[in-house]
Amino acid sequence: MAEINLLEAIRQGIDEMMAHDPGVFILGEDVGKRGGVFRVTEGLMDKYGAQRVIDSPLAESVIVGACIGAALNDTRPIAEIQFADFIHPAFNQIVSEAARMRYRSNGDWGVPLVIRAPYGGGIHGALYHSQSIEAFFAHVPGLKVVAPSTPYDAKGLIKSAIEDPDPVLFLEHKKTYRLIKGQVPDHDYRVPIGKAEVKRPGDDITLIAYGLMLHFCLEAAQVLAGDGVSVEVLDLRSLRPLDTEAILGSVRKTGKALVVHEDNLTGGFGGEISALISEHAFEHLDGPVMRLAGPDVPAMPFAKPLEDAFMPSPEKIVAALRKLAAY
Amino acid sequence: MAEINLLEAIRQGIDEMMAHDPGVFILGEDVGKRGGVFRVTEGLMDKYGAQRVIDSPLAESVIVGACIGAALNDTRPIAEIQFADFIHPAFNQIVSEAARMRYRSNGDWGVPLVIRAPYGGGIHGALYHSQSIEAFFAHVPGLKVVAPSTPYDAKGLIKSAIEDPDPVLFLEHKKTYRLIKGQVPDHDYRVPIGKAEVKRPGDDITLIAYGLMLHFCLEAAQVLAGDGVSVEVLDLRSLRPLDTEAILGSVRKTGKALVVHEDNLTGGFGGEISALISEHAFEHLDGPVMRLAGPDVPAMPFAKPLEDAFMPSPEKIVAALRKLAAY
Amino acid sequence: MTLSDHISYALVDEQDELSSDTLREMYRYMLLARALDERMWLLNRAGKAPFVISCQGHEAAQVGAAFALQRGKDFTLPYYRGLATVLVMGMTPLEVMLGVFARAADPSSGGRQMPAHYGSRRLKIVTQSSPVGTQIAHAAGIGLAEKIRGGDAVAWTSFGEGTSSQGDFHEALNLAAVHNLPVIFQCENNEYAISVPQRMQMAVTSVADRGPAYGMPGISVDGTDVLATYEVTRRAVERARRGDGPTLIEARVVRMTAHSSDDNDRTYRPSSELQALKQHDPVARFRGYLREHGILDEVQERELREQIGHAVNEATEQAERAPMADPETLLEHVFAG
Amino acid sequence: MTLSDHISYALVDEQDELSSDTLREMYRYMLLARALDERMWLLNRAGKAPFVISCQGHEAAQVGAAFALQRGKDFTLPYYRGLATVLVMGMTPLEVMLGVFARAADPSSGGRQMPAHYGSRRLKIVTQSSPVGTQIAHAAGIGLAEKIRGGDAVAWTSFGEGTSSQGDFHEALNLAAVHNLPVIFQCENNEYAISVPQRMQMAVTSVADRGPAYGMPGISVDGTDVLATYEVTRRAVERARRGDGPTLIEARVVRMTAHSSDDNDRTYRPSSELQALKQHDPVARFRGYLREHGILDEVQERELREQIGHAVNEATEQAERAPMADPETLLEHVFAG
Ligand SMILES: Cc1ncc(C[n+]2csc(CCOP(=O)(O)OP(=O)(O)O)c2C)c(N)n1
Ligand SMILES: Cc1ncc(C[n+]2csc(CCOP(=O)(O)OP(=O)(O)O)c2C)c(N)n1
Ligand SMILES: [Mg+2]
Ligand SMILES: [Mg+2]
Repeated sequence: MAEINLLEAIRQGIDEMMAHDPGVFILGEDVGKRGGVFRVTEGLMDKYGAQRVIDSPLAESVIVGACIGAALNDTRPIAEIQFADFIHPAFNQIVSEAARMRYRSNGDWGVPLVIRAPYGGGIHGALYHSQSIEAFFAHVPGLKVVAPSTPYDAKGLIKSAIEDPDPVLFLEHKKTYRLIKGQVPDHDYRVPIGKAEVKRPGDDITLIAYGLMLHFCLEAAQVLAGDGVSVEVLDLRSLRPLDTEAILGSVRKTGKALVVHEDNLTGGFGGEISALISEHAFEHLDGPVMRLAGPDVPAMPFAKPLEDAFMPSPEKIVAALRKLAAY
Repeated sequence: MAEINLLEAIRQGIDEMMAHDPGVFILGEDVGKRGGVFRVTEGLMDKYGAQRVIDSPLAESVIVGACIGAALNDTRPIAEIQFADFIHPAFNQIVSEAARMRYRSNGDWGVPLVIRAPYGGGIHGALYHSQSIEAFFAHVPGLKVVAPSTPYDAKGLIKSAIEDPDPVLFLEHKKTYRLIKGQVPDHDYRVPIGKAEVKRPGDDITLIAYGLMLHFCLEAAQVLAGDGVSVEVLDLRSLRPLDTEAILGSVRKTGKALVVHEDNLTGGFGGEISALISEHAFEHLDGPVMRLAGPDVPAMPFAKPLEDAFMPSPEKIVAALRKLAAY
Repeated sequence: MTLSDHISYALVDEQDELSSDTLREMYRYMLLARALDERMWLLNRAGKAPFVISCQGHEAAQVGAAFALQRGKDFTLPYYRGLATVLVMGMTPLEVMLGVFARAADPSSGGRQMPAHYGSRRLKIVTQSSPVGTQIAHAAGIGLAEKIRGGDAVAWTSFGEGTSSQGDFHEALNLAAVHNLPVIFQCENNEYAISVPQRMQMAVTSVADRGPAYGMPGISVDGTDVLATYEVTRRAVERARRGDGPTLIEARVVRMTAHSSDDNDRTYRPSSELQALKQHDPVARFRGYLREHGILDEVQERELREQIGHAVNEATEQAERAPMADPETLLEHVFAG
Repeated sequence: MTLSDHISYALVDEQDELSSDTLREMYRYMLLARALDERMWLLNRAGKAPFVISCQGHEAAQVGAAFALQRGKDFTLPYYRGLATVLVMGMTPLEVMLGVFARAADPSSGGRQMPAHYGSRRLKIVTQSSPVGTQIAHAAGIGLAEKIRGGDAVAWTSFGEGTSSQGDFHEALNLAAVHNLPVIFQCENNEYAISVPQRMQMAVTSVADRGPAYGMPGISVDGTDVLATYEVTRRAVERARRGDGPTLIEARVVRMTAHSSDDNDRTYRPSSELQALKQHDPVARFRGYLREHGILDEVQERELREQIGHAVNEATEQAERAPMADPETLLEHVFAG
């Protein structure tokens, strides 16, 4: 067991998979000599060579598109999108191609591809280096979407993602990279895609989140404990496939739910979770399913006061929880 | 008053705006001599010239991107995307650019742009000529999304869209083009963006839809009337801005709601509507908010039995309504 | 007996001088593609095939190119006009017809996709979508993987000249050039993208002009000449296998039909042009060549046509009788397992 | 008094032979850009400016080009290295510094965007985003609208050589060429895209090679030579105004700093290369030229530097004192009205 941060956990997971399978390779901007702008791939080019850690041209559509082709030719590509904000030029390749090849070929062809994308804000990244993109992609059948919040989960999930026979969008919250540390076992392990985890058990309210927000939720739950309210914090970890049973099971127990995400409220993934709960756990509800999310503005501004105003925070979560507890 | 189909209504609306404002022009694939693959722009090139009805190269990103630029230079472009399925290469231009220019320039620049996109299935269009794309775009702050279901609304909304100072994604359900006919007044009029309309009043259940599904809902409501159940059918018409008050007002009255869309269920726009209702009308609910939608498969197959299995139908809506009525 | 039994795999190799047998075999594929294509239109007009899209006029470009590839080894990523391509690569008339009728046994998609969206993992024909140009990037990626894995297979992809306007064309050719990938980009230039003529699509006269801009050879060839297309492709394949990198080939062809069965090209093509199309028929041209050079006599021609007619009939009948997919299968194959 | 008061708008016109006044004015803009840029780095190191991205090494390319444009008439769509561009087009040091400090009065974005995302409707500097290359399409569209409306303004856009790999570059240049649009595409080639060297970005030696592939002139110019860049741009502007269409200009420049304040280029640039950078300093080069030709003497130079130093100080102080945006404004300007 060693304590490492989330970034190191991802790097370790990739490193171990590359050591184990010569078909695993990385394609992305600045992933080679520079080791990625966040240093996730640092040292990997030295270790595995420029043939397997490839600095791509500045062109996201072909980063993903070429990785799709490579996946069809018996390799296990990892495409790095430098910032999640810059995944949009590759939207067509992801949605129309990667996610559909298995279905459209009636199971003949599959695309074992991982797309890594650092997302999220609170890092002074402004409108185009802070975005949450999960709602766009968690809507796409044929694509898996994961968003770990701890080093343990990150390492276990990146390994599962690389082994997965289908395309996985692997979302890494930038602010958690160095902020979140945790124990990671020395032995080989996996965290399964599609399984949520209760990160803090509780009885009165179910609090649902992923990524950075999970940590804010844990802080808020701690505060509510002081109020005598027992909050269960559920870490989704995977958004697609979504662990519906874990969500419904918890809400059936607590009777109340708050979903938190950083992404814009309207049309965000919180709507799906809320809809699932009210459709399948209606009789267990003691109050409205509530959502706390980024406001409906195009993105997160640079100026600190505006960025702060955008971000959900432990304080805002506490306020929402108190409102729900009082319901 | 004349009875015309939905396609003709859109063409009329565009034609009248082009006659009135020399800054209105059309850019898209096959929009000129061919008059569009669906014939929406038929005759407009003869009338307004090849300078204002422009056959673009086969490149969606620059169709939208160039229209953005043109909008910044004092014109009113209409970008035609041949099939909504092919809007994805332009995703970056729409989401990162058109929708954000006003916000990111702190109100200095605006993008008066209309993007027309024929969407939806049931027309034997298979995986890539049948898609519903509204969930992707209705999540984007800074973008307006409309989806009319009748010729009257279509004409009134396309004119509002062309006059709007901000980007509007104008979704035209392909199956309604020639199928849906209706009275359209001879005089100049507008339908405001952001306003839903009750297309059939009722007391027991609120049935919410748009586009083709609205018509299936009207059929289903008629059947339920025979059961003695009074269904109110709400046509959203605009998905963004969403007429939250109309939705909540109806549900507060009926106490039950079913949302129908053709797009895939998970992460679809129905989730947003459901979440809004359970958050803001919880105390009025007499049953779970339900959703009926396309299944979670990458898209709608070509083979008729599979296409039929995918499509929501009046029968499926009737079954869901009966279930909800019995709750 | 289906026609595929006649296919001599050995014929598809890299020899320089093509034997008479090979030349006749090339012709047979062109005839077969034409016959299947014409049958599809008949089925469409008869209300039995809701959608048809043609390779008529592209046969020489496709057969010539495909004969320079190695079946079972090289990857092909054809576009929707690639009927002749997939036939040479091993798809049978029955398999094609199962797609036309969207039957459950359609090897490309089980009837999920529109006809002409070919694919077969066994034959290394990569599953194809409708959004144009995406496959160009996949071809580059297949080449990249081949390089990483140390193999010497080639990825061959085709697309129209309209599609060369897509960003994916640019990004993929650039990547392939930077890494010297074993990829052949065949642009089948028929001068129209549905109704949009080439002069509204680009300000250059040849798509091949773009090769050098990426640092790769750009070669324009008369794509109605099967032997010329074969020869330029053969050289490109050699180059790619040697590790010398990609080639862009523009095959100048004609689109002898409307864009698809949903189109009416009389609304945008001058009638003089429509009338002149037959003069560029690649099948007639190659027949002329073979007759002139004494490689094909009337008897052989008649036999070939009979054989093909029979095969097309049989494939059509068998495919028509085949069952549609069970609606229950709608939810299958979203993910593996 | 701010520096902008000194700007003589008349100097920015289309004359062939540049007067000594104009040459000194060009130099002044280069010096000013450099001084502001250096100040930003100081502010960054002092913890006052969280993010800085430089135009150092690009000044000549930008000033030369911008002097060929007409302020208030032509549109510019610069990228994040466009500090010298926006200064010539009329942005003041104070306005720039308000952006560096992300203040409410920042004319580009009110502090919403990162610094160096310039924009001003008044000055026809189009609001810019971070995803690279999107502005190339906007420039084509501005040219298209200009053609439709019958005007003779020009759209000028800049981007790096890395960005030329994006699909939007291809699609936009192609459209501009097909319609002969009045657009100038300036690629500022500094041989790096963050850490990725040109040879990993493209297999050609010059981005200008791509012009002819679209049917437009592609011109490579020494972008550390302000007069050379001015001259090629002047000709491109003339061509565009005449209705003869777009031009692609590659300005060969050097990136004298790390990519941005978040980067460390010693991890990927050989130290010999880092040391050699100063030899290509466009500001020093132009000073040498002016001194050699007796256009600028030591006294004038000192005065100029003092003036600029004063202006930069004043702009910095004023900007630093300016208020941040009120959090209440977060929700404003999503839509008009
Ligand atoms: C991204 C995308 N946009 C639009 C279409 C609609 N479409 C199908 S084929 C076609 C024209 C293709 O022209 P070209 O590439 O020249 O090929 P050709 O059909 O002439 O062989 C168009 C516009 C599409 N399939 N994909
Ligand atoms: C679409 C997109 N992908 C990635 C990035 C991250 N990024 C910012 S600048 C840059 C390199 C740009 O290189 P170049 O175009 O050569 O311009 P330079 O900075 O060298 O002037 C990258 C990769 C981005 N901003 N946008
Ligand atoms: Mg064509
Ligand atoms: Mg560069």
